[in-house]
Amino acid sequence: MGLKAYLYDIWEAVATTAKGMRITARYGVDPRETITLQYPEERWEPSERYRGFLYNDIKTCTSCTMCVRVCPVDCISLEAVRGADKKMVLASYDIDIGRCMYCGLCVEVCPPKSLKHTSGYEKASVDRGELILHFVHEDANQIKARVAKQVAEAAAKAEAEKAAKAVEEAKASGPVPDDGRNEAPADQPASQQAAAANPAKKDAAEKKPPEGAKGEPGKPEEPPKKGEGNTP
Amino acid sequence: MEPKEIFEKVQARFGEAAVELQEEGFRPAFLVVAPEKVREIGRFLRDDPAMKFDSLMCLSGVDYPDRFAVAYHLHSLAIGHRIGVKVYLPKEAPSLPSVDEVWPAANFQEREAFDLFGIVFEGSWDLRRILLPEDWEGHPLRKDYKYPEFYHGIKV
Amino acid sequence: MMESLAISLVNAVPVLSGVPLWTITLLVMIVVAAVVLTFALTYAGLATYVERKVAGDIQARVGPNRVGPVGLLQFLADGIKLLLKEDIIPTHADRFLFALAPYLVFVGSFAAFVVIPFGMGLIASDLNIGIYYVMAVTSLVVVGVLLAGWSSNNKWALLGGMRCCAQIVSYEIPVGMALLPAVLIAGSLSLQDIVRSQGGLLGIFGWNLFHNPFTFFSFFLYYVAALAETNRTPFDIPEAESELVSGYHVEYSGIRFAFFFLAEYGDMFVVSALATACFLGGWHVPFLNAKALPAVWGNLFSLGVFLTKTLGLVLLMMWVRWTLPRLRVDQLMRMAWKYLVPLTFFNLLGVSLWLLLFHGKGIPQMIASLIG
Amino acid sequence: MKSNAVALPTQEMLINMGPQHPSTHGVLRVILRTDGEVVVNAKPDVGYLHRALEKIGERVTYAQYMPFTDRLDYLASMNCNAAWCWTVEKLAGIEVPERAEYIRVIVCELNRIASHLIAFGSFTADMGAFTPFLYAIRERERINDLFEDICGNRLTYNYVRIGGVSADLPDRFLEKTKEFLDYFEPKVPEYNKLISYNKIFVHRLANIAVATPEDAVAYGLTGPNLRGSGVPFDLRKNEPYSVYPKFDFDVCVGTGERGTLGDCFDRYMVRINEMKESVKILRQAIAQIPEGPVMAKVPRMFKPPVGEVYFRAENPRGETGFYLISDGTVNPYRLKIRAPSFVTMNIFEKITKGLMIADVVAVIGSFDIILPEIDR
Repeated sequence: MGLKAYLYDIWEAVATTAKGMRITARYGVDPRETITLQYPEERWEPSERYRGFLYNDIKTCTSCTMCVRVCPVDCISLEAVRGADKKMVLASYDIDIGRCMYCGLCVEVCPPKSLKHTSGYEKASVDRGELILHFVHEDANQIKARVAKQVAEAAAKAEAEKAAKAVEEAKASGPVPDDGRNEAPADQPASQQAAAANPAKKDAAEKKPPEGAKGEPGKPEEPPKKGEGNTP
Repeated sequence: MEPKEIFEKVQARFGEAAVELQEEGFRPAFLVVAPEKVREIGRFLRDDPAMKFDSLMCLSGVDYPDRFAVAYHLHSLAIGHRIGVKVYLPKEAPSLPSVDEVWPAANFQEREAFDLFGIVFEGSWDLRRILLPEDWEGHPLRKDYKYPEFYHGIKV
Repeated sequence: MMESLAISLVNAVPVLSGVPLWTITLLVMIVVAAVVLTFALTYAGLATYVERKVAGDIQARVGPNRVGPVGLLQFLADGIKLLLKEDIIPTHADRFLFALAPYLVFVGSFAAFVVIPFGMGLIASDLNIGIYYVMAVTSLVVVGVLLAGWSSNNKWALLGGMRCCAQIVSYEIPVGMALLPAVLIAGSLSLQDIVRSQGGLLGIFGWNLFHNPFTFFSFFLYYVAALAETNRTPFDIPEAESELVSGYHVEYSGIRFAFFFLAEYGDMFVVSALATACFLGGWHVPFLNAKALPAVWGNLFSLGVFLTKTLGLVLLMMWVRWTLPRLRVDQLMRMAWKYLVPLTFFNLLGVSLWLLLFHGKGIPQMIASLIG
Repeated sequence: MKSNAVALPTQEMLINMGPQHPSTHGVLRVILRTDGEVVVNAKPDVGYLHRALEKIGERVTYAQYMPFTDRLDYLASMNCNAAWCWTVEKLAGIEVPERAEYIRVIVCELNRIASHLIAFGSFTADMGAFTPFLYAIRERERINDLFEDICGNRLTYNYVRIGGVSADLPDRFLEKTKEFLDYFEPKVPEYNKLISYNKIFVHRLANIAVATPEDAVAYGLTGPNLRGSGVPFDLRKNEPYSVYPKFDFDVCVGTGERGTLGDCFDRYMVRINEMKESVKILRQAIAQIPEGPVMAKVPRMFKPPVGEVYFRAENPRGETGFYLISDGTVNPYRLKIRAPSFVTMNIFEKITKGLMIADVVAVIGSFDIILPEIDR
């Protein structure tokens, strides 16, 4: 290693170090460079497309379970009961944001656009239970009971009208033979739950979806059978 | 070089070891080869001046309904064309000679195919499970794979 | 020095004269030692705060600013945290050596504070073998580090310990050689004499730095070798976070870890103080003569000047740390034996020839004698 | 002077570097058999982050698999998203509108810059210089802001869809990108002055772990690692896909400027130069982006035709290839992901023989491997 290379080594070491130190000095001296955000005082306002925690507007939600099916990690659980006027009444709608990965597929696929991302990102909590957002504040069973009662009344009222009508017809047209049009009761008995509710959730009657109770890790029974692919 | 010409070249050289050429519905086309001749055909494909498939892009195990398969995707840096080589294996004891002398890039991917499918690569440098722990039973990517209840007492 | 202080104390407070002289000197020594130690510890604490502030500033971020007014009490918070933290000793560690190691390292680095010439009269004890004493004491750190590395029964720590002792031992030589020119010029090992020899000539030109080109060059050699001796980047091989996880003090936690931490900053101060004393004229200030001021003010003023120079060098160390990457162990050794040792020897030869030829006068002195 | 000292019987040390180690870029465990500091044998042991992405691929529908491709290489998830979409579009023959392809190229190149910044930052931090890491992260935060404006997320974007992109560019996005490019362009030469040509840095990387061009090709190195060994192969140029042919940029190749060809320094410099090239591509893409729809007509329960396809895209870490077999149902039948870092690890054992422990760290950093991609 010749003397020239030896000295060049030393010179190069000193020169490159000095160049580097000039840059760090410039940053050191220049106060404008600091970019840290003092979190609690200065808050970070997310952009308007920010995918924070989910929010479902119950009134516009038609409980069509599209979001339940599209979610890759099944963190949305929904229970709906068919009301007297054949519209679905939402018994319970929970999103487990502990499992949710904020991919936004559910918001994209929701037909009535009731499911939206809020810009919230501060929900650290000690107990996992708090991470489950309940959007229906009433207890599921009460709703079901109330709806069942309404359906029963509607059925009873329809029954009474039919009986009254039948009696009039019998009076007006005498013993006309029955034309076999004995209408089935207005609709199924209220207790039978809507088929549309996610089959995987049928056994999850209690409030908190069981944590990984299913054998397969994160795999629902199986995606909707081939035939039922399209929206109900 | 077109897949058809490659197929003829290999068929001319190895006779019935080159079973068929899968073209339609396959991009890139697949050259189906007999399992025991894989290493020689691989070396031929790599060393033949007209083809020079020097880089193994991807080696994957596949669990077809009736049989296993190992799919090699080859690419030639010098010439720029691509070809697939597929080997069908019986369901019970799938095994075929390893190609890691021909393409050293195959070693990890062979270990992965062994680990997740149970396909044995004879003559490989060190065929061990790569992704799963050494004493894991079963091969997860098989269609008939049942999730074990416990692993060393830990609930799976 | 202690006796004179003790005697002046006795004259000031006659009631003490009944007590035998040696107890008073002992008492005075303890007081002085306590003063120096508290200074050293507070300095070390503040240095950690300043280092994190400087690092933050350089890296476009803010250093600690939550604890205390501008984050000033951060080092207290760290200290208390380390005190309260659980002090884990690994199961198969060699318990006695594991406990002993931090004390050795701590003593090794803080014992050198005794000899540092803080001001005109302000020196803990003016040993006439000042520099020799410092060299001896700082090599105690090597023993401590090796013990720490071996006793914590961890492969990473062992590697870190080995690397560190190889590094410190092989950089002792260039450090020693680079300090010798100052000793040659002053003709004495005592740091006070070295500093006094740099007085005069408008304060600034008396410094050894400008004495002759060889001493000028040996200041930089000394500084680089000293960087290596205190395990600072680019020579922080022993506790290389990214390779050895964190070297010899990987298994230490709580107050034991604090000892290692304080020792590192203590070393930094000692090394910079030596550089100031030997090359930058200690407490001599340009264009002003400290003796001219009345007694007490003179001491304080010289203390202030000495501290600014030393802390300036410490800041330079911090600035270097956040710019340069880390050397590999064999490159470190190569640099020590192939670059620093030959250069320092050549330098020493140059200085001694210079003193022989110009019988002890430097360039500034010669110019002054020409003009004067 | 032949040393006649009896060779001291040294004992080899077996060290576990990982899976929890500050500089293995994830949960990689390297079983180091060392003789003192010199590595006798370094055997990588992977699989600590295995999430069976390929098994999940057989259970979810094509659209549902998109968020999983984010987790494949989370430092370049836009590139993985786009690669998955290009594969499915190649299989099903879907025609993607022009504007969507341009948006894909823009986000892919922005993500390439972000990924190379992380590679540069963590590599210099492994070598001991902590400051460049902070500067790199500061630049990357600005790219994350841009991504947050487009798709709402800062790391796992899930933005690209089969047949286009999920949402059009927000207003003022192109200006903000231009501002970023003007801000970023002078930064790269500054990094070079600060650290790339620093004597210690060069000394640590030159002539370390040299991969000859033949070895690089044989062991399946791809992307910057392959180009670092002097092989000018870039998928965007040699096998153009999407709208890449419309842009002119040159392929950065290692030149062995500070040591032999194919050493750690070359791989590092290829990534630095590639950042400049990406800026060039972005400027052209912003200039030429046409108006128009951003999403082709794709049924929600999308069923591709039966068939097998293999597509590979140029990701920041190398070639990410998707071998997709579809049986006409809603779920893929078999999905093999060819991860560049996984195949790069083949050469690890051969290349680290005889190096020192500090160099093993340099090799990991120079190959820029990332563990979620290795373990899938």
